[in-house]
Amino acid sequence: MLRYTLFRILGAIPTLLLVIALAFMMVRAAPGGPFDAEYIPSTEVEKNLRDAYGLDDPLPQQFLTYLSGLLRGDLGPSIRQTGYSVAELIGEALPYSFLLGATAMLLALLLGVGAGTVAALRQGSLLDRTITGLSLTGISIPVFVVAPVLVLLFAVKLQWLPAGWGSARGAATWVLPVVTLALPQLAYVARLMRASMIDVLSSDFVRTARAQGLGTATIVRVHALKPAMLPVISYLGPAVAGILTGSVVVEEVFGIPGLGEMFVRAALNRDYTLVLGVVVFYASLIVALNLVVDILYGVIDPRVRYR
Amino acid sequence: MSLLTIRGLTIRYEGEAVVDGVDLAVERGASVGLVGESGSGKSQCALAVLGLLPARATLSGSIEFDGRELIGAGQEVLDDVRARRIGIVFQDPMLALNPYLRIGAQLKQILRSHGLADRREADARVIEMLARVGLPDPERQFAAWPHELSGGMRQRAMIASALIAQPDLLIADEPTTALDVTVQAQVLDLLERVREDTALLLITHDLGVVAGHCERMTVLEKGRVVDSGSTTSLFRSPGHRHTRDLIAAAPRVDRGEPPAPVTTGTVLSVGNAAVEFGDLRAVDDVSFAVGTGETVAIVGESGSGKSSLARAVLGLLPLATGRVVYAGDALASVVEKRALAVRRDLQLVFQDPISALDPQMRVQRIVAEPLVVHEPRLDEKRRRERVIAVLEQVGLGERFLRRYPHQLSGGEAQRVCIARALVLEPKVLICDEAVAALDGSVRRQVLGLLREVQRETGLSIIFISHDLAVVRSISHRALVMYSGRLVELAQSGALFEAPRHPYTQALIAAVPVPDPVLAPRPAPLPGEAPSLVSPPPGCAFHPRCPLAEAVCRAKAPALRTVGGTQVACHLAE
Amino acid sequence: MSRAVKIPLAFLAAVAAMAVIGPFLSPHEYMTTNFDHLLAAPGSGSAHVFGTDDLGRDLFVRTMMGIRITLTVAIVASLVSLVIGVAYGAIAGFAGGRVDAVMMRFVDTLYALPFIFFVILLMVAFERNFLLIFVAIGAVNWLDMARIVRGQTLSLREREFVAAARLTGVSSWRIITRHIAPNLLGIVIVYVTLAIPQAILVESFLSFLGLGVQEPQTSLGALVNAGVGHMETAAWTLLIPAGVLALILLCFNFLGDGLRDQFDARKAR
Amino acid sequence: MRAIRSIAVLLGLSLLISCSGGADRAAENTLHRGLQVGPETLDPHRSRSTEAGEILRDLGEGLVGYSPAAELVPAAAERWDVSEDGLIWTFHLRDGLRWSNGDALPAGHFVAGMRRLVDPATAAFYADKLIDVENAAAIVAGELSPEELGVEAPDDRTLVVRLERPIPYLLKLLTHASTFPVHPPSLAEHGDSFARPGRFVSNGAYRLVDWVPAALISLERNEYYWDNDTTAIDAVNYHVLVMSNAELSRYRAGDLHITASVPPDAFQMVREEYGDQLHVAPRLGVYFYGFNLARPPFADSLALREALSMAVDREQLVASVTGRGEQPAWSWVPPGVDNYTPPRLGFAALSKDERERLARLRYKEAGYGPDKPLQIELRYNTGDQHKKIAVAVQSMWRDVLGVEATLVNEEFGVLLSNIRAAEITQVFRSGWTGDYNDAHTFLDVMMGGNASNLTGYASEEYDQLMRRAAAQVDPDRRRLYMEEAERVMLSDHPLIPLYVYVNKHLIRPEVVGWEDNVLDYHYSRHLSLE
Repeated sequence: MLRYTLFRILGAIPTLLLVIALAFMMVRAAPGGPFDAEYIPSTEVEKNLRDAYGLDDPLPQQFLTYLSGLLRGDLGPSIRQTGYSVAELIGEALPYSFLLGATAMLLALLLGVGAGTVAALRQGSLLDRTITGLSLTGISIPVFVVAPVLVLLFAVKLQWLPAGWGSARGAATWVLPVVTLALPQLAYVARLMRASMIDVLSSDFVRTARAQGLGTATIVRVHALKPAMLPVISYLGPAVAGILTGSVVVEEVFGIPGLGEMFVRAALNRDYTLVLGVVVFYASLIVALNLVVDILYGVIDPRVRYR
Repeated sequence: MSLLTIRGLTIRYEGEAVVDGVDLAVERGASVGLVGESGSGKSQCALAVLGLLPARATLSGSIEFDGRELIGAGQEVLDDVRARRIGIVFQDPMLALNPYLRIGAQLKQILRSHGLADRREADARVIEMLARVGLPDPERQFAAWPHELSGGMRQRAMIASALIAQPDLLIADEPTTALDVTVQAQVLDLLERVREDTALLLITHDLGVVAGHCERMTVLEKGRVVDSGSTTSLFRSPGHRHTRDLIAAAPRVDRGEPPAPVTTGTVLSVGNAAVEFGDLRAVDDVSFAVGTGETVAIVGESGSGKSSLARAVLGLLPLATGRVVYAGDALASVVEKRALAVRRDLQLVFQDPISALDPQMRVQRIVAEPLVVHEPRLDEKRRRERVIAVLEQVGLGERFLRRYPHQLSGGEAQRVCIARALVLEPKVLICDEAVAALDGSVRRQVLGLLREVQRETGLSIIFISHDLAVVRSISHRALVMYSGRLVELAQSGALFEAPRHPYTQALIAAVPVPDPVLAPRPAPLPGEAPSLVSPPPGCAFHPRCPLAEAVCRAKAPALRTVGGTQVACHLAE
Repeated sequence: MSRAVKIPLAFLAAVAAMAVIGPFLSPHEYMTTNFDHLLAAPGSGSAHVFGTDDLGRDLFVRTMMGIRITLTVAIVASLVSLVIGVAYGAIAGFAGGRVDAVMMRFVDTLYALPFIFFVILLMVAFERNFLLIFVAIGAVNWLDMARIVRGQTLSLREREFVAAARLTGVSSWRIITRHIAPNLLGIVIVYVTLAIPQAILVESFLSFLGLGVQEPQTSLGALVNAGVGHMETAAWTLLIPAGVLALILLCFNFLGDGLRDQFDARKAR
Repeated sequence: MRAIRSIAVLLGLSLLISCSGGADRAAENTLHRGLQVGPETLDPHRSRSTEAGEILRDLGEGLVGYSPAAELVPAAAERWDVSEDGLIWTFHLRDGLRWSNGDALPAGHFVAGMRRLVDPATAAFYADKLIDVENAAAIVAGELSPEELGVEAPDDRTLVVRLERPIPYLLKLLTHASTFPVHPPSLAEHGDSFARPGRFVSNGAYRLVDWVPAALISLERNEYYWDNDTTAIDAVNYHVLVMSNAELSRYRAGDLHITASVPPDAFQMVREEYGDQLHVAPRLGVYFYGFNLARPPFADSLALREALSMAVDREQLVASVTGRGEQPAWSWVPPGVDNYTPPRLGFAALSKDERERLARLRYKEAGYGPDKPLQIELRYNTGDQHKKIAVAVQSMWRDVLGVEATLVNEEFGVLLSNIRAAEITQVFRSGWTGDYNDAHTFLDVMMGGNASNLTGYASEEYDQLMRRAAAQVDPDRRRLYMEEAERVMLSDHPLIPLYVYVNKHLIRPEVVGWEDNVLDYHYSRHLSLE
């Protein structure tokens, strides 16, 4: 397994190179530059600004400079956020994004797996229909609608919860953002879980377990849960992508200083190094996550072997 | 009072009865067989006893177990009866065991759930049970995953799980159907031995199994009981036409006259064929020939390489070494490189007729497709006539033209497959387990059809089968394979009456005979076929061979002729 | 066809038909502003059934316009992913062996791209043209399609009816077109049906970022995003397009589920 | 099962972290202000955005400052003299000026700050601010060393600035963050990243205690500030809220005292519900549509430009589309600039119908009509408000003239680079906000060759008038030249002024001391909480 992990990490290098090259080309192909404003300084000043970041060097040279920096673990200075390095900025934003994303993901997994299982056990019942209906609704309303509606209701009208981050109410601040972000994933996980649990419950080995008089709770816990979780585990990859997209919206609406919002700003501001830095970071994260998913898969399914 | 009494059991799905008024009783300690073809409702009865039918099934009648009514009983009653009072063994242990849970954990859970053992005791009890069902090294099997066990071992573990709570009744639903014949004999032996005073309800389509292992039997046809009584008396004088048909249709390995040998020119020959999958040698140095109008059977258990050999002959799998000669010409190894004229002469019929038919095509297109390729100038009308003609030849009519594969029964689908193969009027037909998926009576019809076509057209047939009884009834000559190698090749008569190779002898002896007077016969062989990745040195059969000597362990035997039979054994004479 | 397929299909057909015919039934045009009727409330008595937006434009006509564009974007995006994905997956699956391994390795590589970032970059970098939205969204989705088709092709290739066809001398091309492609159809249709709502959501996300379709044209996502601002004062500007959007998403999801069930059922038989 | 348990533990843990993360910052006397964009830096010399400028007015201080009503008042300098020819300024610093760490702040630190601004190595965005100071231009161009800058400190409390030409608005420039002093030890220790919490030594009424980029900037009272005694508020939190709707929600939920803006969509609702808390005041900024004067159809067609300008119903636009109290713009320099009365567009006095009639006439004159409608692209950058205005103008042009305008929405950087390339743009949106309260900040932009002159307007007559104005020391004569210059420029119609920006804030009743002003400068030290 160690060899497999190493092999996979090595295999990720060309992936990352491709990602960096693509991102580099795209961000540099974009018209405009990092110093755009309605006030345009004189050409001398603009040249000084560009020189400070080596932006007038030939592009291939800039790319190589960036790569050699990357090899040393240096993501470069942020062009827009003067006086900060990209690594520092990611370091600042990451805890918020991680807290938001991980909590939302956990919430979605816990409740989604629970709701899906319950629905599968009571297939066709009112409860099942309710869960199915709610989860379908959950994936049918965009996050950017859900977020302001929740804010209006719980923060502005009822005043139960803070309207966003940065106010002084601690954990409560996170309730709305996390719930908003978790909702569509929760709905999706519940749907997946329901379908796979129904599948597993109708499998022969569950019939065997029933024939052994194990009782529903034991059957679900001992026999059915693990295999039924497999599709959910496969979904972790796409779910992270979904969380990423959702977090851009959630971070903007709730004023959370996370990575998603930072990326959008960086792209709009042509903060070349920051754009690249965030892309590199997320690509590495996804590669790592896929590896974790594959390993988890192997942990649950003993028939999977790593080569 | 009987242990289990079923009265007037009726099971309906959407109003349609699949089990209709079944009466059945099992006494304490007795063994009862429940016999029927597929779809006769026998498994439904078993599931009904344990309350395992899906919710959409509606039940009526009565199932009384040890004085308790089980129909309509609450979940608690059922959970109490299950495992502790009634254990069950299902057909396919690969599916019936949880692949995500270690063997030991699955068995332990039964004890724990029924409060039969505490945490410490449970492990010991499970290991002891695994030992009782003959699993070697039970401590290791305790921690093994189901997929790490061979088919026979898995079924032993399944039996262990059914008996671990010491039930009063064991229901075995086709417990050996998924197993090889030599392993089947072992498992049936085991069931007999290990159940002690537990009553047995054995559900099977195989009359041989019932004849050897059940005191009483009940015969089902389309959900109704047609015959019931002691096994010996029913076999002697079947009460119902259906029982009589079943017994008559059951092929027998111990008697019957194989077709007379034919002496014609060779149409197809295979020389020193080998097939490899990576490091694994599935077929190793096999040679044989087929004469015009002759049926040659290739017999072996799963993994013996018989299907790989057939596919290599057809060019669907590449030959690693060796050659195939047809009509005097050596054929290319890959089917795409063979001349069209050759390809129309060699045709194949598959084991699973449903999988062999494109689900998106109607019967007419399926059967016509070979004509489109080989006789493209045929006009629509003539082509249709040819299709109808061949469908009639295989016992189907024009009305099947518009049907889709899923609208056909198993037998009909296999006839369509045969029609597709025959429409080009081939010279050699290869049947790969072509009747294995069919019920007794249908099987007999299909075999009859093949014989008839052969008689009419002089077709040569290579008949691949694991079922020796079927082989005896159809083949002129037969060759036996073991672990990728040819071990014996003889005229059918000689092979069945005087088998030379110890494996052939055991194979024949292992087939259950549908005659309670002759049965039961003890399992002739221990163990299972070896892994092809690391075959044993010397003769591949030596670890299981009752006669093995030092030379067998050291040196692989060459094929030699002993009394008109080719046999690969150091000891044969 | 089962009810689970018919009902959502009927709804979608009705919505699509309405989007095509609707604008002709209304006296208003989607781009005509009317500063005397800003944010007019909907109602049967009013001249504007769905009310007007903050420039006095008729919301009924604009919603119909939005449906057209949203559906077009989503369907074309899904078709892009379908064409790329099916071609790629079928080639990999049918070729098998080393070709397959290399091609799938490439797909795995692309999976590591944080795609939404790339879509944003694309939108930022190039002039906001309509075609690009299709291509961008299609480019996000084709990977899944390729994987599914490839898996399916691999297993179909091993099916015995393909062996039968090979044996008889049916050409590879004919095997692909006559045997493999028709059998892929079911899963491809199911997948496309489920990919469409994904594409719709991506489009609406881009609209949220202001990177969507060009005014005065509009999409459901853009309408919903505009409506969020008037949530309290003119709720209909949010509720109507959001309702239509949710309805369309629901229908596609139902349809996909229904088709899959039907497809599974046929396979099981 | 174990997996689920560990998930639950993780969930609990993350909740715990989040509790500690939201530490209690709501000390009683804390002012919470909204901010639309996070500052890119708090380094006074490298800062660029108005948001950075806003925070730096709290953190730092120049020689001169503003009163609550945005009138010039002495700040670090208590008084100053200017030579007769307006070229030599002498500033006298207050006694006992201190940095926020207690270090003394001598005049030399101001010199160091200004030298740092023009030093090419600093790469300061606003290096041009002091371009009229002796040798500044050569230093920026890298031809002289920063030490040659015409700024010196003869003693710790005196600062002399020598100019190359008289600039009446010098005092206004010296309020800007780019002319703030620098604390040399911090710069030496931390280099360009000294402007961070825990490092930043500042000289304003507040000091930096915390900064979460793109989210929150926390300031606390600077005990060493010379006017600390009159500073009422102990701490200031700036909350970055990119979406103005989100900012409004936060205000309504009671999290903010002052918002940076009010979302247009909710303006009506806000006015009804929070009427007395809503502050709307004109601002020194104009929203305009520029023509690309380098390419047809606008290059040589004054009539066409005038027709398009006339066809826009500005009253309708501000009443129905922008709707937040904006004023129609009839000139380039907005009303309210000190010592300046902007001339108005010729047709400003006409009625709507007359304007439209005249517009059609001029349109026809330019060679267009129903048979040959003008087909153009109108480019605007991403933004709901820009979009609404573009749609409205598009429909006005269509209704009045039959112009077929296509809307092209581009992201800001894309639009700007297209405008600067002057190849494909025809009509484009832009805006200009004055940096200080002087007409020069507007009029200078329209000089030929000015980098910010987006239309490419170049008029010899205009440039001449502007040069003459620049040579004047007498404010009234300077004013006359500038007004004449603008009149010339307006009649050339290089752009369509649409409306004058307004400042929009929601301010809680407990905030005392707020005065609306055209610059929208509001020092936190002038405010207090009741």
